[in-house]
Amino acid sequence: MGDVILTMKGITKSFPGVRALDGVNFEVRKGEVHALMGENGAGKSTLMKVLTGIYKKDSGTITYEGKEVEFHNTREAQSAGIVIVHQELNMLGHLTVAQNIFIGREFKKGIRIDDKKMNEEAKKLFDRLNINIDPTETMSNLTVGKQQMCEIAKAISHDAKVIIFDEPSAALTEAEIEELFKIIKDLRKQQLGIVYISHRMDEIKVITDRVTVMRDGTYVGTLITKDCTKNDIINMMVGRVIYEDPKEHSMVPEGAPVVLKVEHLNAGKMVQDVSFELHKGEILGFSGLMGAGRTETARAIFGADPKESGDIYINGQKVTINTPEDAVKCGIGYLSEDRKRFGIVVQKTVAENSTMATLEKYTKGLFIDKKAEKDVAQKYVESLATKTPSVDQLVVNLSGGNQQKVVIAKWLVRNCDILIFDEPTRGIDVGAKNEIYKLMNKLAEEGKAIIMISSEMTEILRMSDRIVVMCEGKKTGEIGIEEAAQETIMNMATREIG
Amino acid sequence: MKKKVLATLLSAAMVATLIAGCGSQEAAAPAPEAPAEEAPAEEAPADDAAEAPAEEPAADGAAAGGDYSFEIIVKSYQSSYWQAAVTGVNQKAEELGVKVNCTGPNAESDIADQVNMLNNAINAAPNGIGLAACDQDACLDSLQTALDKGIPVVCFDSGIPDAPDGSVYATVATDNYAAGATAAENLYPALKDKIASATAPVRIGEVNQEATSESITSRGLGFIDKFAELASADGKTVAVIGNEYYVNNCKDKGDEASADVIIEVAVPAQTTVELCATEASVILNKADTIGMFGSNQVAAEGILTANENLDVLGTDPASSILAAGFDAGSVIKGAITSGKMFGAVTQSPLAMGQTTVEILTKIANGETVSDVPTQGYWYDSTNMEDNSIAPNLYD
Amino acid sequence: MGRIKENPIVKKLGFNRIILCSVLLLMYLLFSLTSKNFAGLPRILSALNYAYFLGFLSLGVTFVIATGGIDFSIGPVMFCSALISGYCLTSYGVPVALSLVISILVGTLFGVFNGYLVAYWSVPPFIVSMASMNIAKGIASVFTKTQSVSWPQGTTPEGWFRSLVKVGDFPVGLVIFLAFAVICSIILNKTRAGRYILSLGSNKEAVRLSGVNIKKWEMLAYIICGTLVGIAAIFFVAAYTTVQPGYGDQYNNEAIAGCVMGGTSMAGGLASIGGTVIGVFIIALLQEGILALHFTKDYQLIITGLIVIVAVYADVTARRRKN
Amino acid sequence: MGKNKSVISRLGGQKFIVLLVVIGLILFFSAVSPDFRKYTTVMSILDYSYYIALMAIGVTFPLITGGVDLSIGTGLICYSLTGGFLIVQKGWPVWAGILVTLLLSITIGLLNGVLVSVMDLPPFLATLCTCMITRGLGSIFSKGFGISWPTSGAPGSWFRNIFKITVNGTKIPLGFLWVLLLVVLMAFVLNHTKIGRYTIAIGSNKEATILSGINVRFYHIMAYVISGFFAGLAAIAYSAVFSTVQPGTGAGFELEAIGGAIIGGVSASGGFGSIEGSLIGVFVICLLKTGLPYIGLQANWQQIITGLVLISAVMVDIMKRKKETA
Repeated sequence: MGDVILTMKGITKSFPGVRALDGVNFEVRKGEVHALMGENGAGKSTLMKVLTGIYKKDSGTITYEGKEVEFHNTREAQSAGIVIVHQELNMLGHLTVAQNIFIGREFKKGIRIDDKKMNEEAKKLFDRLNINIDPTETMSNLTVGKQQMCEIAKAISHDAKVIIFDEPSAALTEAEIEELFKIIKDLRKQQLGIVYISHRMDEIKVITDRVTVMRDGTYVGTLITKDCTKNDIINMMVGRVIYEDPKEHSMVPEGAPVVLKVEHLNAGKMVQDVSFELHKGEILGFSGLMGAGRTETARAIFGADPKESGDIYINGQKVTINTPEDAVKCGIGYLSEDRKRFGIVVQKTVAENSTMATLEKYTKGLFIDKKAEKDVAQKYVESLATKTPSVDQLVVNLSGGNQQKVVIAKWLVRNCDILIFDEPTRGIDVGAKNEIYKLMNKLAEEGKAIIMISSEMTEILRMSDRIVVMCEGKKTGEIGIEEAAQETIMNMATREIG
Repeated sequence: MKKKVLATLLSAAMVATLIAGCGSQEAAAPAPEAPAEEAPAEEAPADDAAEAPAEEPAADGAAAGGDYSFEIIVKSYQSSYWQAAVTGVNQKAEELGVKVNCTGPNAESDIADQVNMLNNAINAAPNGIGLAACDQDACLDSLQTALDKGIPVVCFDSGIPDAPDGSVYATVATDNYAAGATAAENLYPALKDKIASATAPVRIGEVNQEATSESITSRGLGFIDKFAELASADGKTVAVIGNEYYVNNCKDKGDEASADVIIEVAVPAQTTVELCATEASVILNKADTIGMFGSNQVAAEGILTANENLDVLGTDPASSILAAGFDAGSVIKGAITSGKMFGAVTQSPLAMGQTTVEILTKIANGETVSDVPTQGYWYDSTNMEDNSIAPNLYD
Repeated sequence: MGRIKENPIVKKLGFNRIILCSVLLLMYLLFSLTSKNFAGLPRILSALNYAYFLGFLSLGVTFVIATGGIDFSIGPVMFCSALISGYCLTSYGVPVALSLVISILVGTLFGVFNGYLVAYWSVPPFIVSMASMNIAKGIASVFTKTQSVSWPQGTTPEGWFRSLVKVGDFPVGLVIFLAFAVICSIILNKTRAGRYILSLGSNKEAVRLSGVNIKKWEMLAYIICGTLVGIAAIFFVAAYTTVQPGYGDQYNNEAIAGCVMGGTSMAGGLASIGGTVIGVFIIALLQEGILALHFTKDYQLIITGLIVIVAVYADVTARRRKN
Repeated sequence: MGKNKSVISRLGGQKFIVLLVVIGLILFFSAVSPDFRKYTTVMSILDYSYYIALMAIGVTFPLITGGVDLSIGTGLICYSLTGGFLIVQKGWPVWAGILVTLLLSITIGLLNGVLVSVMDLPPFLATLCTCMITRGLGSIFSKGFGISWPTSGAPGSWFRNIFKITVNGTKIPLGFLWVLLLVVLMAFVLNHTKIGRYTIAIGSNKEATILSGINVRFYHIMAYVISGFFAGLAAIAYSAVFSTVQPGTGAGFELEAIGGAIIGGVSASGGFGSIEGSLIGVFVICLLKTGLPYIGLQANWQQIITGLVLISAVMVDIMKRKKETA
């Protein structure tokens, strides 16, 4: 660890009605990876936005390379060498990789943009990072992981001295995270200061040197990573202890009936000849790398995407599912990985979202029975402990975890027996995550059958009764929780198929 | 509600007052002699004006109409034809010292807009309304209202045959059928030899901007019928093809297969120059076309626009296609001077506008008036400077 | 300001709608003061004539915009409905009542056509309305043999349909229009159709993944629009008698403006029938007032444009502040 | 399948298909009507195409940003009326009139840009409003009257020669050359300059573009200024080709230009499109408008067929994409 390159002292920032940051301190040294942790809403992103000039601070000082500075926009911060790699990928899907990397500072020949030189420079960057990406490829054709690499390359190309990673691993698979860590370690060696924002405890332990924890807009403390335990950090974050231990054995009672059977399902390249069974009261984990075809399988089962062949049996009966409408009639509910896009209607209230899949039941004659609707929504708000002032609240105003609960309520109102949770805890903070886990366990106990797709190994190991592993559109393994270990699953997920 | 009724009564009273001819423009108070409950007097125009009737409004206008106000509604402002009419209206108004307010929709197809304007004009309670109706039927209800309120209406350019009795005091309009025939009468002699000597059928094109308004359709049919009549008199058979309306409503549509002369009628989808031009260029492009007729300014200009590319129009029947137009305007006048267009029929919108104001003033003065037919005059490069023609050739 | 907005009555009615209403009243006052003879029933009746058909168009297009779509064919389709039914009436001797039904049917058919292409074929609404605009004009013109059609006058026995607009000086049309507005409002806010139409305007994919047949509901929005356009045609001819083939597009913008002025979001998902009604009244009153002040219609277009800009800008900033 | 697809997509995907449609239409009309095969017909079609093509080139930019510009049609008429009014009624020299026409068009473009980019209004609405405003302004500037720019042969008619000159009695469609040059120029601007690059970036992901430190406001406004400026150029083309400019018209022109652009492959949701494609798309529309009369169809049938062809052109593309994703 080298000298201090960046110091933020007593940063305060208020929004109308909210004090988002209150006297926060933070420092970064050259050649360190400094984790910034805290639950959602703790103020991590706000702090970084103040640093990079997106927000203007109310008070406090920022000292960078020995001088007090204040950036007015990202551009100023960039040219000074402070670059942010965003949580939500900032890609311009229609442009090429090189065009994305050099957006805003294109090389020019006269008024013409010199794309050739940009491609060469991009290639050089990738070589430096040991990444193999074609700079002329259109961005939207890359996998999420590769897109992330491009973001990093972009950050480095700014001659960055401080790089901020905002939840870089959220969308990455384990293998891709490995690669990311390699790059980060490399950057650390080059004496860059790195800020690493993440929810994932295990990553923090692996990659960071120090951890600064924030809670409710205030600074809680800074620890040396190797001298503290996971629980120390978590305690600082939430003030209570959370254990993340793997499940020991299956909770499914012997002889539980098969509620869903999928045979030889085919749907494009991403779903090839997938077969599996799901029992009553079971949580079936779907593991695999990003792009292994898990979400595609779920969507094909649910009728959201067309399938080419394959049979689906529900409670032993063969069913035809061509649209989500058919699937819902068969008692299947699907909680998408991308709530904002596929899960909730943000401009509608909690009550209206809760009955979205069941509205015909809450229609009296021609009209919607708003009272019954509110009553049932209220019931699930209570039973799921959704934090909302009332069922008339617009969903857009809820936090991620509570939005997820509204989506769950939607399917519970429908009384679905089979629930597909696709990345149920993505973007949800630790406390809320735990609640979701509890809820899933409770649902399974009540006899619901659950498919859980997850890219987080700990989540898979903690929740599943049985695990299906997919790789490149094919099912490559199926193991009970008893035999499951990270290494075996990883092995299956990366298995080359002849 | 009470207030509205009162307001209605008040305005009715006001109208009555004004018509009674006291000449007071003060909107503030109804004249005492007109009790509020008095029904709008239908017989009002018959009432003798309090003011002495002017002998010759045209000669001695300033004395006559000092305080009259008239609403003039034209069909549109699209072509310079209407500009000339409005100029005529304004000239005369100034001369007579009356107030006029000219309005009109943007396009002749904006029928609803014009009805709104007419209703509005009626609500403004003028001494009279001059109306060039876009549509013969759409205004009938409003005319009834005008009649009920005792506001005299003078139609110009186009008549309204079904108007409620007594609402339209006079019509200042051209016999469009005859005007269309005039074009045929002048175009045919020039083409006569060519038609007579032709071995294969020849084609005459006609572009009409639409097939709905009375003035355009009458002109179109007038031309077709006259041309056919003249050709048959010379022993040629004639067939009419193209737009259904014109084909079905001309005197004899003939048989295309056996005809010596084919009259092809084109109507664009909308009354815009570029669509008229497209339709015209198709006909001009046909090898057997020898003559063209555009039945109003927009259509005639469409033909000229199409000719910009084709360059087939001229005045020599042997080597070019002869085109006849309708109305004037700088484009058509220029084309006639330069020999691109054979000739055109002009009306006298300027005089029409003047006459309309004159008649309205007469009515307000309590004089009896009658219809004034105006004429269509043929003009070509030879007579454009004539005293009888030149004043009618507006820009 | 903030306190006014929190007032329960204001909240219920919607702050923007109250402002719009005040604009409407102020405009009326202004015109009454500046133009003689403006105050009074005849002007109101004349403004209402314009408001009826425009109002039905606006109500219709509100449903389409609520789904996040757009319909540019409403004006031409209205003319097409009026022309086809009117031609049946005048040339084939079809009874008036039946002709009115035909008019609504034609509008509905176009709604089905538009809706089917948008919902089941995912053709962009913009292209669909452009195509159906051309088709509507063409069909109307072919059917009527390029003739304009004049509906019977009020004085004839067949003119009874005009009492839909007014009997004597009583504005029957207003009652009918408001009744339809109430029905539309109920459909939009209290039925499954409305719930799904608004929801799919906000987030189509989420609604689809809730197992809802979104195609059906999206198409329904266009069908409702078509039907209302068919009704608009009746009110158009009842007020203005004559329709001409090849036109009608001039009313698209005004209908959409009325709808948006009232707070319906172009992005879909948010719609207010009450707002639409007020918006339409503002446009109609403006049209009447501008004419009364001896300005041309051009000024009405400009002012309408400006009002929409202000209304939408206010909406946009209000929402931004909220977030 | 795989190989075929790559050939088509290398040739420009939808653009290529639409080009085939254009060629197909030309072949069909030529086969059916001998008059269509004449040189003069080509001239008429080109004459008719200039103003739509110019508008389409311009409107491609707002479309790629994910917006739209509905004001170009009525704007065209408004600019042309204003310029023409100054020339004809006020006796201004023609070049000054043209200058005013272009300046006015840029001003309205700027207004659109400010409404959309600075005031954050939905582009559809903002330009719908300016559409109404320009329609009104045009009539007010010209006092409601139609205006005829100087006719060919008259003094000051030199501007008509920009689009068409006569050499040895043959008309040369010079305008088409300009249109092609402008297409090349604007394709360069779109693909190889900052303005174009950021136009695509805004349409692709506006937030990300802002975060990249780009002055998005400026470039967003520029897209509308370009659109306005090309509407101004289209106004001059329209005045040069047609004799009289009528107030109150112009509504509907924008639909032809935008329709052409979308047929030519511009994505209705932004981020993707090409100038060449827009030009080809425009020719589908122009050919239908000018070609259908040649096969003896009355105007009303032309409209019906235009509508149906539009739908099918887009449906073919949709089916193709469905097949590809399946």
